[in-house]
Amino acid sequence: MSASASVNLSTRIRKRVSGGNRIALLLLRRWDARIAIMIVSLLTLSGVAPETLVGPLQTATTATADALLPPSGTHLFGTDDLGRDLLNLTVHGARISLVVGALSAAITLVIGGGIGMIAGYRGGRVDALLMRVADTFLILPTFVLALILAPILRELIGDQTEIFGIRTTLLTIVAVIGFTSWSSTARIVRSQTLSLRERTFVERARLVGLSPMRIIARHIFPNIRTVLVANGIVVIAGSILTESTLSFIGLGDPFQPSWGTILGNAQSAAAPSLGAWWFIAAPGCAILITVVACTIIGNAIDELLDRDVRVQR
Amino acid sequence: MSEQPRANTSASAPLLRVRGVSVTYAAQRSIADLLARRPANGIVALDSVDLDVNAGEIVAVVGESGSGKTTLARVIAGLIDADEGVVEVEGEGPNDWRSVGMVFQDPYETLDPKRTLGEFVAEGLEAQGLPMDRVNTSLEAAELLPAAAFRDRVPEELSGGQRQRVVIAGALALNPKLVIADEPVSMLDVSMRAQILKLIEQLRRDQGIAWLFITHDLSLAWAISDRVVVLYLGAVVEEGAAEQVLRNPAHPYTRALLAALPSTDPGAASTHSLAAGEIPQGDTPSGCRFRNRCAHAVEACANKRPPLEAAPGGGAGHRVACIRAAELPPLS
Amino acid sequence: MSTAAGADHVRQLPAGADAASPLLEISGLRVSFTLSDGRRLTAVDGINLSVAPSEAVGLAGESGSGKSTVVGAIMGLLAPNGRIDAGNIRYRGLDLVAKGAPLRRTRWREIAVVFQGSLVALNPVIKVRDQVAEAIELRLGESAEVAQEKAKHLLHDVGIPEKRLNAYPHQLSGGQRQRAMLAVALSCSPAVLIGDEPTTALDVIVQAQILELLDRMRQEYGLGLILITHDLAVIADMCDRVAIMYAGRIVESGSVKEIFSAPRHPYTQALLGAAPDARAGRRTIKVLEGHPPDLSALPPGCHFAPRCPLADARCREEDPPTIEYADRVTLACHRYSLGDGKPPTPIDAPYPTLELGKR
Amino acid sequence: MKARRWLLGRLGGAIATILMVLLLNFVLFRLMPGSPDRALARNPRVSAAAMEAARVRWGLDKPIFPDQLIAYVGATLKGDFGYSVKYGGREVTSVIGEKIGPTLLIVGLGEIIALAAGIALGAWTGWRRGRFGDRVGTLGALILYSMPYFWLGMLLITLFATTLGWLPTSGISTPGGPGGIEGAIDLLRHAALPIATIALGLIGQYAILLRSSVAESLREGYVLTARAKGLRDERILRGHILPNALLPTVTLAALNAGYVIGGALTVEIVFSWPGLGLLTQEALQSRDYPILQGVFLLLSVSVVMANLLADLLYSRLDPRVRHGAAR
Repeated sequence: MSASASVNLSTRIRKRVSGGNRIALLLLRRWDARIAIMIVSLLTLSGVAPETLVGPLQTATTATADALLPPSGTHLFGTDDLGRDLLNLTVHGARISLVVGALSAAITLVIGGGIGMIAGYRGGRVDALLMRVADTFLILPTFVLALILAPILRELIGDQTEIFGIRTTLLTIVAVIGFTSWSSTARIVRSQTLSLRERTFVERARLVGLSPMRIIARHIFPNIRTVLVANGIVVIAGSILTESTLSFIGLGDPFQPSWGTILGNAQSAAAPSLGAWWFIAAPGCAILITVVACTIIGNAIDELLDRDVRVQR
Repeated sequence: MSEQPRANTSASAPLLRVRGVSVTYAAQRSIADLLARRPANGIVALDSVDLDVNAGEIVAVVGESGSGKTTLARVIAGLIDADEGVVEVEGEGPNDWRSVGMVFQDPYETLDPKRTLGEFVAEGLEAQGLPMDRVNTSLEAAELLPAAAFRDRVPEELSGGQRQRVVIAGALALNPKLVIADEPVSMLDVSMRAQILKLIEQLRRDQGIAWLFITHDLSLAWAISDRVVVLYLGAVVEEGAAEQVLRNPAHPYTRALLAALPSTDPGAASTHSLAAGEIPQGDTPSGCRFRNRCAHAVEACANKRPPLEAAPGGGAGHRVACIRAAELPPLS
Repeated sequence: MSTAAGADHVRQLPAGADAASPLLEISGLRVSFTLSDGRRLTAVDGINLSVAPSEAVGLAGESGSGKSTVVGAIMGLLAPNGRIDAGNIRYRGLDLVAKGAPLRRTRWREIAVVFQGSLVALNPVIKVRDQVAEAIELRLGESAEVAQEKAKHLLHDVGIPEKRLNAYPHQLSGGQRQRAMLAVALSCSPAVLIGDEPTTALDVIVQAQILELLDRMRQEYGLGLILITHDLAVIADMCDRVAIMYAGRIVESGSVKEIFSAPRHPYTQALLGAAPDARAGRRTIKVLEGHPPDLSALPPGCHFAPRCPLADARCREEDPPTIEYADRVTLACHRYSLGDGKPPTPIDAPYPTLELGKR
Repeated sequence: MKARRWLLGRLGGAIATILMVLLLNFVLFRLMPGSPDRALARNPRVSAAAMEAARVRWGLDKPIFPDQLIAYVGATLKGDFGYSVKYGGREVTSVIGEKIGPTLLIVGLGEIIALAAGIALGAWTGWRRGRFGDRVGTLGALILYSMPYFWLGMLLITLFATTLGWLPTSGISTPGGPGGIEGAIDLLRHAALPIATIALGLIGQYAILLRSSVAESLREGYVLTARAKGLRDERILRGHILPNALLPTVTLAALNAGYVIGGALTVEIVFSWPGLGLLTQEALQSRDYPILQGVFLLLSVSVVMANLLADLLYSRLDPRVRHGAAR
């Protein structure tokens, strides 16, 4: 096969791949995105099967080591003030942080995406009202709102029950983050919907008699799907940050520690003034790496999307 | 497609009948405006426009940007409701989609990048509950051959000219008697234009489809249409057979358009601007809306809007809205 | 008052320039771009072009023919992935391509540009008067007051009303913005003005106004004008000479009179016949099939061969040589040869034609 | 004229937002476990007479809607936020009042430093986009942006206070320390790390935003014109790109106010800095809802005001907004 023929074939294959998949392919070509995807996969793995990696979660009673040991051969990340192995805690923390991050991002996307599409497509008063509410949430110190909401919600629900093996304490946090962080997603989706609504293909669909629901399903949603994915990944990063902050303050579940909870323990144990840097380092780096990786993936999708749109126009 | 093209001189009612259509775009009002009871002063896009298109006829609507030509196209297509006036196709209201099709300016924007060409053409059929076998015949009629090969392709693989053919196929699927084409070739490369123009003429000849051809290009309007309607600031200032309007323009605005038209003919005189300034953006001038830019304007021009009357020395159907039309000096 | 900074101003040439040399001369210019996948694309392939004082030269071609790349090369504004591979651009004998070229001195002071779409070419948050004054102050080293005064004169000269002197770009109409852009271009009294599709976004009456203004400025300031456009009619209206570009090469060039009355290259014939012409009373259009080629995958031989009704095997294999059959009249087509020194007889390429408006 | 209309619209929006905050606060208040008087009853220092007065003032004997809502809004507008549970029945306003100063000090200085540094870093990386310096700078900005404030604070304490011993670990002043100028220096030494934490946490965000708007501006036609004019790079950046690219940063700086405050709260906890953050944590632990509501209301209103201010500034900076052209 001649060189030009094979180039031809590869372009044809590339063209057959639909938008979202092509973005995924392009993503794998960027080295920064590749590293980020590897990191997130590793974290997901440790979140799925922490026991096989580091054994069961250590508690105050099952801890065997001395308190506040610096990193060594036996305790790679050192131990905390109760003698628990920090590697064990950090790996187990991944599950809580990731689950809370993913669930609250899901809530955010459903609320924000739904409101954004309705506001953008309907326009007029519905749009004005919904965006007024969204703006309020965008401006307000939602973290402070979350701080107040979390204990109130917890007292209303009670924190002793479990749903699908997740304690309600965590579900409260998920609900609070989802409820307070949907507005920027709604804004993005609305502006996308608004510009799609003005595009000629939507106008033509109206002209030939397609119903609004069908237009949203056929033309609007497919065209914002990738934007939603990009935004969703960035939202996961934001949710993990918010979760860690809430847990740090002590609103997390002490029986299912997340990275924020561990850092909260470090603060109560005065780790910084004791110079116990390892107590702070492991969980903090876990948060940092996760957030950086998610942001890189989200931004890379966004950039590719942007270029994709530019090339097509 | 056994339908024969009808003679446009028939005494029967026109295919498209537009009477007294006016559209005002309301300026956005904030809550503060409502509280202060400020009146909504809008922008007049169309001001009592009359227009006929007969079966099998190509009528060109000519105007600069801001003349209201795109608004007119949308009103006729039913995408915008007129504030006043009547739009009828074969005596029915504007929602009779099956007899009016539309071709848009930008073929890159008209096709959804996420859908195949077959899905695009089928969209209208599906919405109207028509049989799907028209997809192939429409693609073939738009000279996208073999049709089966195009159905599963996505817009990205097509050139601008091919895309515009697909858009035309999408309009043809609904078996229209009239297609509104809003600047259908202005985004295309010079080499693609001829192909699309050829297709438009072919469809008129073979299927008797009438076209309302919206354009800013006077030469193109003159060449492709039977009749030309000149629009300025939302009102018809001159209309008539293409040849008459271009050879013997009766309105100062039409004359200015013609004088400004550059030509590749080495013998043609060079262009010059007969009109001052640009289409005003805000308020429409009182009386004749062109008077602020017109070299022939007199005081009386400000008094009332000049009616559309038979052009002095013009042929049948040549009408002009200018009180000084009879006194204009001959065009050099 | 019209020549505030105009023709009577004694031009101080930049060091190394020579008043006896041609004003602007491009020879054998080749520009290529590196694509993201590593391939190279030749956008401009060995073109020659020159302009003399007070002369207007048109450079015509479809989108993607490489005409805007020529502007980038002259001004030293090629995108970072672009590179001049070969050829010369000389301003009064001063080489603008050589390493360490004095581009910074010739830009705007000697060669200025009016870009297409002045809504984006003008800075939205700066008053147009300041945008005119900026180059006078920074490039000519005038004081702020002098620069402002000159800017006022220039804006008046291009027809911006007095009350609009302190306007921001968005407060001007499309035609006024293009006038303001012209004032910005003339601010340092350049010797060469390049118009890169300067009227493309305008309506026809406003286009005529701007073209009239450009023509007046060319005469008043003795400018060498290079007009880049896809609209041959604008060139016919404005220019003395014309060069037709296709896929990075100039296929035919010469005086407007000669080329437009007897086009020889099949592509020129197609372009001239592609649109109906109401002024000339011509409804027949030539149908040029196919698309302009992808510059990263150019056909061998004559790039136009795949669309040319006259093409034969040789056209598809060999590059056509450029012949110069009269002074500065060139043609690159295998169908024509120099012969006995007389201008070759035009051959009508048998394009399918379409007679519009025939029932 | 059009610009005034635009500003009136913004003012209306701000008022609507504040009303929504009041409504939210009211609903939260009612959602609270137990009714407000029971919350009061938990406080032994409130007398029966004061409680009865509160019941009447809050209209607890009347229906929730609309009477109680009106009563609540009326009381709030009069500056009556109720009484703190933890702080021995003191008025919420007075408790909050004495904590505002320290918070303003670190948030204000932190924000100013972050804006200056973020703009410099963003302009530099945006101008050099795609090059090595940009990649390093952007990664640095992204890392700063991704660090939780409290973690950053803990790291700074471990390094600069505990290990190097340069600065105090916590608090606002040395107990029994000197007054006067030395006292001010002591205060600054204590404030240095909290300010640095807030500044570092914010720099990343401003730098990333400004980088993207500078990089976007580089594609604009007016930059091409400026280059063609033969202007020097520095002049193009300062004279043409920044005036356009800074506009979104102004908006973000204001929009962010709420987010910054959230971060600042945890910084105060880490440094035991006696401001609103520490107060909030104490209130959370002791279920002191009136204080929490007061803090939320105060912060919300100031954030809304900050946004209004940004809109005013925006309308001064961008002539298109000033003249009411489309944004």
